[in-house]
Amino acid sequence: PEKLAAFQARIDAGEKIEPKDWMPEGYRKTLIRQIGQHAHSEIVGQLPEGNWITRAPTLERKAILLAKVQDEAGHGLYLYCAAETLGVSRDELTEMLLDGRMKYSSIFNYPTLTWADMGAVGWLVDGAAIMNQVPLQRTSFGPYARAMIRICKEESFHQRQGYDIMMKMARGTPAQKAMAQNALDRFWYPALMMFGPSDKDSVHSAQSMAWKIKINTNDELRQKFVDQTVPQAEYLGLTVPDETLKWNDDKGGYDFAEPDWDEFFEVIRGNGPCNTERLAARNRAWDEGQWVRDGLLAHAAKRKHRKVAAE
Amino acid sequence: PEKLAAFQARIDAGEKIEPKDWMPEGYRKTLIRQIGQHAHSEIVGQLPEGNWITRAPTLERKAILLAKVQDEAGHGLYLYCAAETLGVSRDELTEMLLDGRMKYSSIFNYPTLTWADMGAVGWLVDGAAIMNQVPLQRTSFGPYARAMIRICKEESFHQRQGYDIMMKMARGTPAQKAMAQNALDRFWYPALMMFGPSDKDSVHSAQSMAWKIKINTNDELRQKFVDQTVPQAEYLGLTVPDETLKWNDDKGGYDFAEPDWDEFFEVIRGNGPCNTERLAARNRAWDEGQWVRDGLLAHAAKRKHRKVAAE
Amino acid sequence: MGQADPDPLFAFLCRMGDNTLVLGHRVSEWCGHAPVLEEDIALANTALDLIGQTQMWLGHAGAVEGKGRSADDLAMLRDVWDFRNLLLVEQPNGDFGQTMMRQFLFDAWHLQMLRALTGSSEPQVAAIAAKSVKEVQYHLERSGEMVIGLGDGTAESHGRMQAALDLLWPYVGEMFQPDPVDRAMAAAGIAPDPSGLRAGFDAHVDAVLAEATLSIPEGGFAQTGGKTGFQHSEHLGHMLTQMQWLQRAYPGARW
Amino acid sequence: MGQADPDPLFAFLCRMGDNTLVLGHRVSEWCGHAPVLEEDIALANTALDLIGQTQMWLGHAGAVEGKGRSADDLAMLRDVWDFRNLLLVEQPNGDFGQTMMRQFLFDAWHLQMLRALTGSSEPQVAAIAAKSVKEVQYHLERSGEMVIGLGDGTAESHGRMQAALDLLWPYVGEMFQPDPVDRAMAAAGIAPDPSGLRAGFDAHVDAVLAEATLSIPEGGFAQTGGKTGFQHSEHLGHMLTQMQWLQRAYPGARW
Repeated sequence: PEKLAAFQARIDAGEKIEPKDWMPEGYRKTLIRQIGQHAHSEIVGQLPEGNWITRAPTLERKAILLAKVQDEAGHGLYLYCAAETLGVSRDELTEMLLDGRMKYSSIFNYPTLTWADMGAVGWLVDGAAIMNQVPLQRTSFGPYARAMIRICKEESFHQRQGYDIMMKMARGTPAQKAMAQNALDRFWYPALMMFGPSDKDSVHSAQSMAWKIKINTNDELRQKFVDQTVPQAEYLGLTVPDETLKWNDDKGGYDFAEPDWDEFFEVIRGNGPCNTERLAARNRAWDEGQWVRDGLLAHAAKRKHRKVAAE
Repeated sequence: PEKLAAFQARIDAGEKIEPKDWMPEGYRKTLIRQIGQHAHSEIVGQLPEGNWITRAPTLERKAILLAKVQDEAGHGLYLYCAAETLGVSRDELTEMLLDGRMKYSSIFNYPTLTWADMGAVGWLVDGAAIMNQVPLQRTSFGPYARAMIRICKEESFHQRQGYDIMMKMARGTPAQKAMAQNALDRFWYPALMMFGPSDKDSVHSAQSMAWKIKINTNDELRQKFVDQTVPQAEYLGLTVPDETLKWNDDKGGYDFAEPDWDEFFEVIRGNGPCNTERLAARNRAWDEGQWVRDGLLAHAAKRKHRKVAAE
Repeated sequence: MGQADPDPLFAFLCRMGDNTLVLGHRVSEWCGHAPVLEEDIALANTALDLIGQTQMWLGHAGAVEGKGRSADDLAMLRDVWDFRNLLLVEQPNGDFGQTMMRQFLFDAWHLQMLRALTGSSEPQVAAIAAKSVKEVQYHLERSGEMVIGLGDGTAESHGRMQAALDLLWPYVGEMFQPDPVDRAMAAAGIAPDPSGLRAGFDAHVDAVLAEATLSIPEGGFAQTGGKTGFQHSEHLGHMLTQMQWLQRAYPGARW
Repeated sequence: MGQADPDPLFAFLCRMGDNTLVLGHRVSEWCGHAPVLEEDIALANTALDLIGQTQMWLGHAGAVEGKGRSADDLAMLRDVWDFRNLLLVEQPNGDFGQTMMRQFLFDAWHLQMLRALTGSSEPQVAAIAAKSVKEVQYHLERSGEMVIGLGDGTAESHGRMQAALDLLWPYVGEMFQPDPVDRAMAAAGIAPDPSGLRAGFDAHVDAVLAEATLSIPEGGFAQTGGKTGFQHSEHLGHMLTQMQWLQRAYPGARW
């Protein structure tokens, strides 16, 4: 209890908690869950965009998209490292992803159906992700905060690339413009869901905020996202698929329709359009890679043994 | 020896040998090899054309091609049945195909690279096949002769369809015409190889001809094929890729260049462009179908058992 | 693009034709790779029937639309969002059992639908349905027998068939969910309200699955978005890259 | 179409660019599916290098041709018979071991080739080679390490790597067989006679395979037809349906 108070005091004073520092079990567990889910989201998040790498329309677009997906793998790597400082291994976390004990962001259970989706994912999904992540650069756990700083820098680059794709599409041929609108129609509400249910329905929130693992409420961030995104859509000449959307002078922000939270909970339960495929793809990669990991380990052991024998 | 003379006398008299009749072991073995190879050729022959079913340019073309490949499977079926009357099972023959003990026509080890190849295969490959098969309608073994009658009827239909594709291409856009010429360039010599090496180099020939398992020499058939095909190519406005090709008034046929027999023997040895893939595809189909065959057999046994129990 | 289908008859005809087009394509992918020779032949038969039905449905769709588009134009020159097929039929083949289960679930719906359409107030729809219904009756018999044979076969075949059913069951609900297009068709007497087909479907499917010793998974969640075109699966776009290749690469050529 | 390549320099540049284009595409197919996260990243790196090299080679090819075709035009709007890549690089990925073996065999040739090209009489060729050679040096180190690690790993990994070597070895010969294009390049001092690269290739490959405890299969048969364009494998056409889809479906659009 004394330790706990001292711990809270450090957090309140804005100090960073480091891996070797004492921390309450709840703090550790919550962080493992949160960082792990975030890492898994980066890994699974490779799939919807990876789906278009082999169909990218130009060499340059292919290179940009490939580099972006590669960055996501890199983010996964930093985050697994940050989680490992809390005493859980990457392989343990991976197994929890693969057998469904741990989750990843619901957005990656939606399909990418046209090239415009590469724009929409960058613009809306990365946009929402940044909105979530920027405050986490100030999170109380040192390795997590530092990972977020690095990640945010790259994410905002990705978001600009996504917006650039949307721009090219929205200013392109009628078919391209239609594709862009179609992508916005499909990704708008799933992007709003990325902030999680309204805070009144959200578990864990209060404690996480006290621990500075969570900095803003879900509704604050969602509002901020809408306020930022609607003018961008207008600039593109695209229509946000929400007939109730309206500027509200009093609150200095937009009024907008809630996403369909039933759909959100179905996706979380495993009933999103692509849940089965995403997990199957990751499981296949893992299972079919077993012999590779085993082979490389065996070789490393042989090499070590030979070296020892030679000494 | 008396039996042998009587057997040869029946053949010379143009009688058909039927499965229950006595026959020399050599006759039986040669027929099993020949009919088996022919059956295997129909089965493996599904693959090069099957390669374009999912890319057929119109619904009608897709239906025609699918029906054709289906006919080939049907031919395989008749021929396996004919071979089974000689005391070898379809499964035994299949295993000999899959482990490389039995061969199939070398032509199917060439790739199909454009839609025009669907034309070239029908026109040249089926054309050469018919040339080989028409005389076999008069072969001495009854079930084989009857199978060939049925098959020849369908093959000549296929050949006309192939020629029709070539015609559409040769009279089409410049790109289509170029595709047609390219297909002829690639398939001409492999089609000539389908008649086998010159008779002077061909084993088994004399005995097979005495037995009326083989009716014409390889060179006779090849000459006939060239004489029939060259005017068809001219009609299409395509150039046979043989600079030495020339009408010879004395022999009343064309002089033409021999195919590269070294290439032929390499293909037979397993070094054709697609040998590995073709056998791998058939092996995969067989191996992955094991559970299906087992399941259906088990169900049939259960059903029989239940019926018996109920009686 | 997607939601607004201004002409419900055109949309309905595309739904029928896209189902047979896409499933026919999937089935044709097996060509030369089936577990037994007889199955290669049978699968080709099914695919051929479905392609023939596609020519009728999409041909009529083009005529109804009145913009001069042929069945081939509709098949080969629309992109994903304009397709109106059920999500079920665009699912990948998987193993032979998965292909057969997909076929069985589709056939069971298809037969109910076609039977109802033989009484359509639109003569051409009734005529196409009448031509198709016997073929599909046969498809259903065959796919049902396969589901039974493999479901009630070995432990392995049973396991695979149950896995196929678990995987594909969430795509069943979409067949019976009415939407504005369906309501317009029902109001005009052109097509039945799809929800009315469920009882017949369930009766047949339950009986076959029982004989196959297979259990329908719990939870009634239904994946949707195929027949409205709002959200197909990622598989359809990959299929189109193959199916439409030649027409896209050589526009205007005749084959 | 196929055999007659009127401008040998254009043909040579297409060979270089098509190799990197096609292999880069194949490697990019792994994205998100590699056996370890680090490998996902490493494969993406290799693919990125190869795409970058493609832009240079095909960009220069278009300039040399002088018909206003860009690197993208050449990549996205030619059909199979106009591709000039080695058969090796269009072979499917297979398992991770097969991908690594293909990479290793290609890298070993590629490095020899690029080193020679740094001394090309054509300044632009020399410049592209100079930019690429360091990347490829690194590719070869990596793929060689993988071949050794997996060849000399477990019994299973050894078996898979030997199978990959047996499968791919017949595609090695094509890299070193000179043809009229090569002879014209050699005569002009633009590129080396490829047969001269074999000794360096063999020395490196033999050493790595020995350390990997793998044996080169007997029989010197070489599959050919890729770099001349006479006869590619069936795999290339399927790759193009994906790679070229958008440019074919929406001609003239800008992305």
